[in-house]
Amino acid sequence: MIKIGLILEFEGKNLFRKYNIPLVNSMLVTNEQEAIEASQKLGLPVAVKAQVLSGGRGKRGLIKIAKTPEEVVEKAKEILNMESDGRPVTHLLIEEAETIKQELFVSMLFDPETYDVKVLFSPKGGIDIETLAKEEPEAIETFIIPFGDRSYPYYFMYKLKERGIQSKQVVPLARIISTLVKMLYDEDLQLAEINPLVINDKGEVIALDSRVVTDDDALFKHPERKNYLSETLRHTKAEKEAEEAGLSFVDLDGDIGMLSCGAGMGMATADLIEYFGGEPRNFLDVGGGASPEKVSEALRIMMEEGGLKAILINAFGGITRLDDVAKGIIDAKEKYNINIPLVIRLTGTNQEEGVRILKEHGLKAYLDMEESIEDVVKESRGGQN
Amino acid sequence: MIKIGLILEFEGKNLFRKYNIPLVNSMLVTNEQEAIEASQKLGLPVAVKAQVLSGGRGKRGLIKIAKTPEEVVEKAKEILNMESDGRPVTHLLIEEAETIKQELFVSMLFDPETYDVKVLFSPKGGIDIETLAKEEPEAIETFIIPFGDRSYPYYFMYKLKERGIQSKQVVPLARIISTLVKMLYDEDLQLAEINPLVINDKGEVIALDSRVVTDDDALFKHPERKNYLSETLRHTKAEKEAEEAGLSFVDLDGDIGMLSCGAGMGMATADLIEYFGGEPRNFLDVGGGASPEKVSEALRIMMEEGGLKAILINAFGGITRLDDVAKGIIDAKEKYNINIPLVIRLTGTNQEEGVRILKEHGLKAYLDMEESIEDVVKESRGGQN
Amino acid sequence: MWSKSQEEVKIKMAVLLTKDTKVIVQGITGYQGLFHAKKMREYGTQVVGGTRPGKGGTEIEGFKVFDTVKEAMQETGATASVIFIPASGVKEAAFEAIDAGIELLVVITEHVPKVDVITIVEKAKKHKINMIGPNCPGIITPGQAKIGITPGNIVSPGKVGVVSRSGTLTYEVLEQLTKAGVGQSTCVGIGGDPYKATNFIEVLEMFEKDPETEKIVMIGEIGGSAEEKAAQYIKEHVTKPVVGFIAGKTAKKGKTMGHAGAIIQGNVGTAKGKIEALQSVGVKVAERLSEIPKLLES
Amino acid sequence: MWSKSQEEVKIKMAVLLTKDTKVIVQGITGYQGLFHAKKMREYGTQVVGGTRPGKGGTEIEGFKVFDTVKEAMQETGATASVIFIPASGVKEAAFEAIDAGIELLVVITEHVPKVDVITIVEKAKKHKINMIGPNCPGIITPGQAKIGITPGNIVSPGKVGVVSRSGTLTYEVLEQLTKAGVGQSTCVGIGGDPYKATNFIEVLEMFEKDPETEKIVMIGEIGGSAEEKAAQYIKEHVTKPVVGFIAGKTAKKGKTMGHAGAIIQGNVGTAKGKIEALQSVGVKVAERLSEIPKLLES
Repeated sequence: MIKIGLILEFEGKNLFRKYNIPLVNSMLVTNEQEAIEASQKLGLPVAVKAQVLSGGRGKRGLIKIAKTPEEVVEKAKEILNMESDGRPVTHLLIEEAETIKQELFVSMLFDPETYDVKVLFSPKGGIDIETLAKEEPEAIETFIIPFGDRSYPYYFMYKLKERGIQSKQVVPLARIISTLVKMLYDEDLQLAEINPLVINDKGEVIALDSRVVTDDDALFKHPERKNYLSETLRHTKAEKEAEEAGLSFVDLDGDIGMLSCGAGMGMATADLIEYFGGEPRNFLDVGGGASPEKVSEALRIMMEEGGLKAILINAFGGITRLDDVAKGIIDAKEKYNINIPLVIRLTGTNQEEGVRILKEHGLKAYLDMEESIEDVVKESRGGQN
Repeated sequence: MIKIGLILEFEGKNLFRKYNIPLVNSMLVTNEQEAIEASQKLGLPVAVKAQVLSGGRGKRGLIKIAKTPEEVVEKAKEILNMESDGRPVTHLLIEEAETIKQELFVSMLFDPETYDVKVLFSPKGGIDIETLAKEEPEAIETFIIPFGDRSYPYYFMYKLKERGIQSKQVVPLARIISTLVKMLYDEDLQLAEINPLVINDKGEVIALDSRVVTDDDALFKHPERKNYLSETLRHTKAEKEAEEAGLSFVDLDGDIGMLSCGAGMGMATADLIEYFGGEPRNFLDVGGGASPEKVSEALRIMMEEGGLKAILINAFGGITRLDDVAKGIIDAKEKYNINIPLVIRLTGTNQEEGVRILKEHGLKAYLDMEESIEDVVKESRGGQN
Repeated sequence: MWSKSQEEVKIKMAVLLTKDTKVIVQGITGYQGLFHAKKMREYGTQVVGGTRPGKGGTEIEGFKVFDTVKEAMQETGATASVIFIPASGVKEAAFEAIDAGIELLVVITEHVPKVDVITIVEKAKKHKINMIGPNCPGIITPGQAKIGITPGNIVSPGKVGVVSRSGTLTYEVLEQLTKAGVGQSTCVGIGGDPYKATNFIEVLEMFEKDPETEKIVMIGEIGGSAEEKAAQYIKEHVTKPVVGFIAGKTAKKGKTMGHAGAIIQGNVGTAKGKIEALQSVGVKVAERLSEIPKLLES
Repeated sequence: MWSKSQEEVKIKMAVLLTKDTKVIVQGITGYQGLFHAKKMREYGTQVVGGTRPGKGGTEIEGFKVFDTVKEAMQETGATASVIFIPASGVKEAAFEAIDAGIELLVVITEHVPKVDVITIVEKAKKHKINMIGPNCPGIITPGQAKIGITPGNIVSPGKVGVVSRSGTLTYEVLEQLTKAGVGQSTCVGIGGDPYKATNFIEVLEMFEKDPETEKIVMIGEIGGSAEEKAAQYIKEHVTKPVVGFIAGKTAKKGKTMGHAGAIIQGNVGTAKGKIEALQSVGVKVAERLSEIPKLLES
């Protein structure tokens, strides 16, 4: 299962461009030479913007303005030497610098409770929107669009005019907001946000940033997203491999490897490991209905990632067949060098067959979850309580 | 106003391909050499199909099967030497020949009375569908999909199964039909038709032809259609020029040029010309709200097309301003060599100003339509009744 | 004095257009929109303003300009709107007017995509508003008001209701009637597109019920089956005399829209078929437009 | 003997699932579909057939295969359907079942696009059908029948209603209850997706009204605000004792979905917040799953 979710600024802007949301010109570069060339084509001054997933780039020095060719080189170099989310910055967006008269904020998602589209809008945009939400909540307006209503710009024109936005800006603004609503549906987005959405010195309304969260479950409708740079940036090697194998990999800090089927069970297992005094190192969820190959691959990735003192396999078979899980374990044990304690717990669909397979290969299977967890915590401490 | 309407087989199939309607492989070629190369890539036997707008290609020898490379050259040559719709055949589609077990027919459009999508389906497709409709109307089924219903394949599965179509074919068939319904909306089609829709020897359902009528009024949503080959094939030079000028040009057989605003008025004018014993040569509709430039251009095109003994300009100004019409006439008279009688009739919006402008330039304007038509018919006979 | 049922009818007809109807123009700052806003005002129509998103609060040639239809309606009390907007913007403009609660919507614009037209008409039906068009000359109530582009100088008040599928041909008929001293109660140009909001039948029904209308003129043309359906309706529901005219008698047989078009529509659509259908239900059909006034007298 | 109002309630609960419910499997020829169709049949569920378009008229492992849901319902009298179809086909399959008039629809498939889920749920609501899922283990009525993937060997009939957002965790709870001798009336796995057809509140309402259910177990996890809303509902409407469990107490604070996500959802979503919300309305919250049977007794 490929996980993309949040995409990079330039990827979000490419989506915006497809829907004619107004943007300033920009170019993606990976080194100073390209940055200089881009700034020559775009014209100075330019903004040099790190393409990273975490927010607050301005504060963290990941966005800088360059007014001369020398500054372009200097700022590009500076930013390319920085890190974000534990990785070096590899891509910059060189963008025409805008003269900003006002910064606005717009963000929207499907409300999980009502399924309506919930649109947040504020005439006070910029970097501190979460602070604003706390300190001046009345500065943020909420518009509700009932599910399925393909909203038109005039709807938002009414709303915005009621909030005192000027005639001149109300038209492009309303068009941008209604376009974003359309994009939620047609592009399968979980979140579409522009902050800041700026009014420049010519009175034009322009999307200066993008924050777009895609729905990974809809990848089959948008296969081009598999090639997004954000996809490769997001993951460690193990996460990437897990993804390719259709697994979910969560990095933690301890020394017990955890393999389970289902996220809820995984969380409860982690809770119990901590309850019994252990520390989970990672959590590999093979999901429902995992094949032997998937289980084996999960164990390979876990071993390669290293840092483990013991592994717990906690499988409760619903859609998953425990004979498949057992076969996967045996396969991994034979192929990869699993030299640490392997604590296995199997209950559910085809449990007897699973236990039998393990037994044939000299492996014991717990039936009780707490017993198995107590055991793996003990093993992680070298067999001592 | 560009008029495309009905598009060529290969253009329709390109649309089908975008929606995954099953097709056999094919290549577009313009000479025998390309035809040979295409047949080598596709594998023999192939069908050699003239890309022309009129139907009944099989009967007219515009589709031929070639089993050997020699036959490919021969058939391609033959067809490229033929004519259709008064033009030489310039493009061929070379297509893998299919082994046909059964020919079906499906066609659909928005019903102008109810706005529902009306789907016609017959298990007896092939070239004689209009004959079938007359002689065996019960062989054609009609399915009605209420407007706005985005029909799903299962809907047509129910319908087709009720008509005794086998399980195996019912699935691809229902998928094709529901896809065509979707295309009517999303591609702004006025008609989507596949005849024959064939079941081949492997039991696969394949669209062997396409007949697609596009909505020219929706060109702004589908700008790529401006480059369709069908667009260039459809028109004479005069029609093409008229189109580019935003005019509607209709070729007739007589010797009186007719320029009017509005199709209904044009038809009624033609009726009256014939009533008074004249013969309209063509009919140029400048539409509503024509500018002076449009009127002038219309007269230029009409003169260039030639064959006229007199011209009637019958303008009733509603949205059209008659001063604009008058200015256009004067402009054309000054620029182009209009050496035949020009009978003008103006009534409606800004009539006085229009008449005044004509008078200033020595031109008379009728106010009564019948009088003007009687006059132009007389002029077309050299001034004699 | 009107009986109660006649009174109701009178109100219904008034829904379409009287001198008291307040009208706004969507697209009032455009070339056509402004030109015809002025023409409508000159004719006596209460054109109380118009819309042009982004120009709200300004004025143009004495017309107030609003950003949105809702604001225009709230500030002026308008109940009718006429759309003079390029085809690509018509769907949004019509949706806005319908959502804002307009009662009468006239769409003048031609070349609106057919799927858009159908979508608009379905929405108008759902909201039970009166919509005329697209691609139509609009409505004129002689001596009172006009919405649309029918020239004001060719009509005169009277008792003949005119309904027409053709634009310019309508003007011709109105002028011939006026010249012949035959006044008109209301003229509705329903538009020439195959898909449209109001067709012959709806207008025939209004004329039949309207006490101001004594006789009816109906202008059709080749293509489709609206005239044939109207004939059927006239047979069953219309007691007032109807005079008809069909344009396109000499038209070459056009290309059909493909097999489905031919099969669905059968042989309907020719001038001959339409004339026969109308004649068979007692409608007098004029061969030339100029015969219409005479046929109305007899 | 039941009073009348209890009788009505009994019927309502029976709508979900009894041994008499006839069930079809959409996607019955698939690996998972066939495997679980057999498991359901073994457990006693009346699995009367399934669908696989194109394979209508065949049989697989004793199950009749139909092309369409409508045919399957007509020929078998089925009123419930369970979907085992890849995510990309779920919307169409669910629409088909709803349009065919199914009364209970369970969607097991995970990773259904969110816009599709919302569209399906809206349609299900409009047609007033009971829908569970997607991405859920389904329903089991111990000793009678099951729809979905809950293992049959971990449940036993009794008086505790179980409702859970998590798949595998549900099984764990059921097994612990069964081992401890605590039988279950019905277990509904509502699924772990943020968007879903049935949430805690609807199931709590059923359990409150169901005479077979005396106590309730509710399994939640971090994220969203469904548990907080359920707490509010319990306070106002639930008189039966509720024992809760929340998974994810040690989870790192996840990345939010952006500012809107954070602002809209506020501080809800943490295990701590959920546990406190439940405790504040009298729900006993277990720290470990194994404590649940004991908490039910007290």
